[in-house]
Amino acid sequence: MSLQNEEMDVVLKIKRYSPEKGYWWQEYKLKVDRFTQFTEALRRIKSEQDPTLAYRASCHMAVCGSCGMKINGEPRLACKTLVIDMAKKYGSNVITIEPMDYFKPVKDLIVDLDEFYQRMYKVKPRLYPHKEVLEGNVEQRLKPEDQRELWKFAQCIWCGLCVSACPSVKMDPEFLGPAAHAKGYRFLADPRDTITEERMKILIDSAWRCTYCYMCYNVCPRDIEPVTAIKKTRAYTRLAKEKTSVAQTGEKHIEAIFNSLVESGKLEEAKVYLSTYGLLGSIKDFIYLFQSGKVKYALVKEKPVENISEVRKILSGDNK
Amino acid sequence: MSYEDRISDTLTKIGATITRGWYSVSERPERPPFGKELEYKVDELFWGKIHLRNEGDLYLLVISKDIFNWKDKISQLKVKGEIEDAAGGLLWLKENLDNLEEDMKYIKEYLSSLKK
Amino acid sequence: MSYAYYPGCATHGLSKDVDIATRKVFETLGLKLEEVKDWNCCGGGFYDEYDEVGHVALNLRNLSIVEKMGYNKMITPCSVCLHSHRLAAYKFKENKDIRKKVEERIKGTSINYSGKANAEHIVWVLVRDIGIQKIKEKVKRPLTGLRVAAYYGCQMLRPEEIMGFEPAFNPHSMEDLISATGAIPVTFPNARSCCGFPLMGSNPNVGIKMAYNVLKSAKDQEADLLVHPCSLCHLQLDSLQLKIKAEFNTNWTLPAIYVTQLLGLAFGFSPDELGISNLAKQVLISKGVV
Amino acid sequence: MEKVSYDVVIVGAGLAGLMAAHEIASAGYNVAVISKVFPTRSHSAAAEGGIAAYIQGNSDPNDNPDYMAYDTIKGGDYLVDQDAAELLAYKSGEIVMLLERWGTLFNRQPDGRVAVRYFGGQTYPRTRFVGDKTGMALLHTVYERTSGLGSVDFYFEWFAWELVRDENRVRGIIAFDMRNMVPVFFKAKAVVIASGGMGMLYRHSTNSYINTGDGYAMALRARVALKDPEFVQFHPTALYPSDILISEAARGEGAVLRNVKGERFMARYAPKKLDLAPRDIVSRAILTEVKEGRGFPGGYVGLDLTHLGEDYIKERLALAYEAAKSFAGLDATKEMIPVRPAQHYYMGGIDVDITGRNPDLIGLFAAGEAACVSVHGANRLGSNSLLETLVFGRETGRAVVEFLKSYTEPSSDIDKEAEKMIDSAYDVVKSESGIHFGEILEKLRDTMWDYVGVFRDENGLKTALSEIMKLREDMKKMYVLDKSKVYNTEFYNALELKNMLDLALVIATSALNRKESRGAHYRLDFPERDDQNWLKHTIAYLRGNSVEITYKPVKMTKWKPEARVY
Repeated sequence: MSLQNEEMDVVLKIKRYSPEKGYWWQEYKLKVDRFTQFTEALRRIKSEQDPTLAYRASCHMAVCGSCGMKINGEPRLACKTLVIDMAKKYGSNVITIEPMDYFKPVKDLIVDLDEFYQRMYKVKPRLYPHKEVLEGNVEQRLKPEDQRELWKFAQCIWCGLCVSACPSVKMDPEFLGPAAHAKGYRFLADPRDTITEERMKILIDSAWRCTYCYMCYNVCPRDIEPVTAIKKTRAYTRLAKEKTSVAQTGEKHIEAIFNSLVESGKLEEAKVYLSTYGLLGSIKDFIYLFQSGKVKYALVKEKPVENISEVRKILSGDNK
Repeated sequence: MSYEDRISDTLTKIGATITRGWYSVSERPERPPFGKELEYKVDELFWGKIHLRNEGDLYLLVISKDIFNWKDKISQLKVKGEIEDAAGGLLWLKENLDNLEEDMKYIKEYLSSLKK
Repeated sequence: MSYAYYPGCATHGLSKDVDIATRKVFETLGLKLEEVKDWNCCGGGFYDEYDEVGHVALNLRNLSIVEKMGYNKMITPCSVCLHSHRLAAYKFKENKDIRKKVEERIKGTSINYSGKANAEHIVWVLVRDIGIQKIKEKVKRPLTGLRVAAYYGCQMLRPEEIMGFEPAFNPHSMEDLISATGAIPVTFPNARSCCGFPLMGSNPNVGIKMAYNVLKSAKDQEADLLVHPCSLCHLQLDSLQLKIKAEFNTNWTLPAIYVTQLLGLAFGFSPDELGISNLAKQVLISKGVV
Repeated sequence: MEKVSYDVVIVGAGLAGLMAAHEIASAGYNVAVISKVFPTRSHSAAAEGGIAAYIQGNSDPNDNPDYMAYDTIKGGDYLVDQDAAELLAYKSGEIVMLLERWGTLFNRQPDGRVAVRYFGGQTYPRTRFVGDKTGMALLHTVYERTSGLGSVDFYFEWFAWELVRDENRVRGIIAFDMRNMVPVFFKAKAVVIASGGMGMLYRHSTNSYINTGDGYAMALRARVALKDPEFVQFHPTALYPSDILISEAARGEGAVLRNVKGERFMARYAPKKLDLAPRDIVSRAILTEVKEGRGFPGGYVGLDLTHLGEDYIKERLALAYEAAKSFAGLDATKEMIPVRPAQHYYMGGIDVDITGRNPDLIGLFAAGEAACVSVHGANRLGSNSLLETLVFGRETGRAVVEFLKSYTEPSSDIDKEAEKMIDSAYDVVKSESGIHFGEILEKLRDTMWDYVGVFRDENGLKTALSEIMKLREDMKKMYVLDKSKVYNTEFYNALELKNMLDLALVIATSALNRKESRGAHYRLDFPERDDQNWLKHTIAYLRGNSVEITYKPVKMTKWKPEARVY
């Protein structure tokens, strides 16, 4: 156990806001030690320097999700970030703090999260157990490995950081957003739940609207990997009875990828594209490709994997 | 002989009584079972169950009659199975059919020796 | 010095120019690229949604071959291939449930992965192992005056804990490489936003809009060209130039080239030798670079 | 003044408040839940290790609910009302299985049934857990379920300020919408206070920043008594120096405490139970080691997990591992975690019986940490607080439903009274100069930590009282710099400080008054338990600047007090 303390003078440059005054930057100087969390720094500013500074914070141990904000541009929980770490990472003792992006500002670092909560409610975030179970006649079971899998995604603390940073949320009103997908998948995949059909209807179309940029994975303070939940939700498309055109297209695309892999162990985009969008849809884009001078590459045939039988074995999971 | 029968056989061989024969378990009504279980008892020493997964994974639950914490005994326990969980009188081992007999015999001896 | 080289499908397909330029640049730097023997696709960033276990196994097959070839670093020009392999290695190490299933899946195959080998991006190797200084020494034709937007995209950076080369919100490897060529690096707001490629297979209307946003953001900073680190960004940002122009009714384009194409230009290769597209070539001519 | 009417108003949206809300709303009554924060941000989320439960058929076969009640009573140093402990034990299995049915992702045994582990003071293992984020998992489950009923109105980010009462009945509460400072009179037939604890009174606390004891102070100002206010629990293993809780689960899973010499020093203090002795004993042991020079420089000891193995630690003690890494820069799989005691829980609270009913005021109920059902007595056992919130949250909900069935509307009008209460809250905004809340707050936290902490004596407590009185004077000069009406957190911090000073006075006075050592209340000048004179509950009323203390007997059923040896 080697606790090495150190101290540092820092300047916190906080982007403040009030409806009356709009935005302004304000600087606060303070001394921090090795263990000072941003929530503690903010608390000290409020208690010792400027009581008017407004921010949310509660548990200071990264389980309540109150203190989401941008620190040096990174969407983070203030409590889970140490001041000295940020100063070192960016090589400067001047650190900026801003409210989360995307959400409407309310005051200083406080933003309006109602829109976020609405997203969460949309996915019916609760278990719908079997009637016999609810009445207490039957005991449910859950395999420990399933518990581990679900718990990973159930740890969302509703902090809003992933939504604030998600590009698809900003561009596509039909996309539920990363947090809601993690929550949705946690119930979709729970074998104790009974409304799987309905959940697929809510989740699948939206799942195909994620762009896999891994921003949510990166910013999630609980490491719940919303994007992984979205990927796993897409796998349910096969089971869905009704599919929107976005889901259908997506499904064709992934099937084309699978087929290409089985056939050659490699992925031939031109062919995949053709099977996803059909000849008519593709022709137009091939014209653009032609104009860009790329079409010559489309005609190159990559050699398949020699040991294709091994690849097929991996893909099929059949090792007999 | 079926896998299940071989397990029952093993239990009988070490002197266990089967108190409840194989039954299926699932997460909830209307879901296919993910495994099956059998309950046993060995004298006044210990009892428990065998939990057998559809995929073949085999778990052994040992509940000791005498009061102690299995967690404190883990270091001295010489079982072939993998210890999955130990709390109070409850001990879970991940087994395979080849080791089951030997491990149960060992536990029987171990618990008898504690009694002395 | 030699490296295990994993081009990936796109780099051997529609983004073949990435492969061509990369080989030329490494040759100039005196480094050997040994292609991974009988490599297979990484899953293109999608296959894990279809079969998570199969995805890990597929990627471990490549890494296992790399280990057999005697390397620990498998370098790739494609951010998605990079991401896919690193994610697979990470899952195999950290998630015991997945590890168990993968081990089951690869039983009876030639795969034997020790955990030592992992994928690295070409950009990382250029910046960290080879070094900006050595690159500068090879510059024959400084790209003076050319304003080049430094684009990172997503998967080379995120998740930061798994990619790990540079801070995801404050990277500068691309700027460093652009500077090395004598060009002016242009930083722009959408430099770390998604190009939209992964949406092209399901929701192309939004996918293309993302591409437009990236290009527009760079154009607003008066960039002449955009440079990126990914064979799939290449498919999106380079191939869709004219489509974007038509759909968003713009009077501009912002050609996108791969980072080794830019280096290749500075090393004295012609745009044609590097497979640079017509649009980008026109910019280079108009700026007097070639 | 705006007014709204509900059958029931619940203050607090943690586990106790939500559970009560669920019960009342399910019976068809309309309910408003008022909370300073969005429900999942309540302090229940911070509970880590687990929830104790005897589950028939899924417990150690030698165990039974009576042993559980006994452990609770002994753990509480016999200041426990034994009927409450029995109820807690007998309903524990049922409530955990209810939460399981609602979807809580409890850790499992290989057969898919709920797993179990040991916690301090338990004869048999009873703690059910979700990794070491059990509170968070339960809170989310109950909130998700309650919000799905559609019949509960949530007023989150609303600040509850005063109880409104007439001669003998509660008539509702005054609360502010924090976004615009608009006060609203919530008229109600019954009020349930479930506003949680008060850790912010202490310099070192594992509690959330929101835990400022608002509910206790609301009750005190409404002439309602607190029971056993001198009993404050200090958790032995808060991470040094940031006071982040390292769960008792760590010791439950086999971690051991070591001093600077590497000795497993608990052998000296609790030869049998060792590291799993109750919290008051372990806290005193740590501070004794430090005082006698066997602590690490800075004043802490080490919590050693290293022998448990990386996989096990990461799965079952993820939060402890993470906390050590994120907040102290240590790898708990390889090094000891630096820990020291910090305020953690408040055994005292609003005086209620086992139905959650308060005897001073008709229609007033309380549940959870805000209440004192006397189930924890002088020291709470780990894993019993989550259990209490759910069992007594539900019991209270049921009692409220019974109360409503025979409710008759009072004739008197109370609106004018309510209006006055709002005016008094605004004083701090009207003043143009004076003292900021922060100046007073920091002094209060130091005073409570230094003199009303783990070890107490007469001189210290008298010093504390005179300091608290001085701060209460200062408080009259308090003013708020921020005159904005939008999310004026300074205004609410000022109101919180008023609450804290009311409570502090009551705690310190009661601690000075109790001349014995029992559970968490340890008097250096009276180191022994004194059942002859002090086996009784303190009942404390706030009368202006003084505290009036009376007593209530402890309810005994089966268990006679005996020496508390572990």
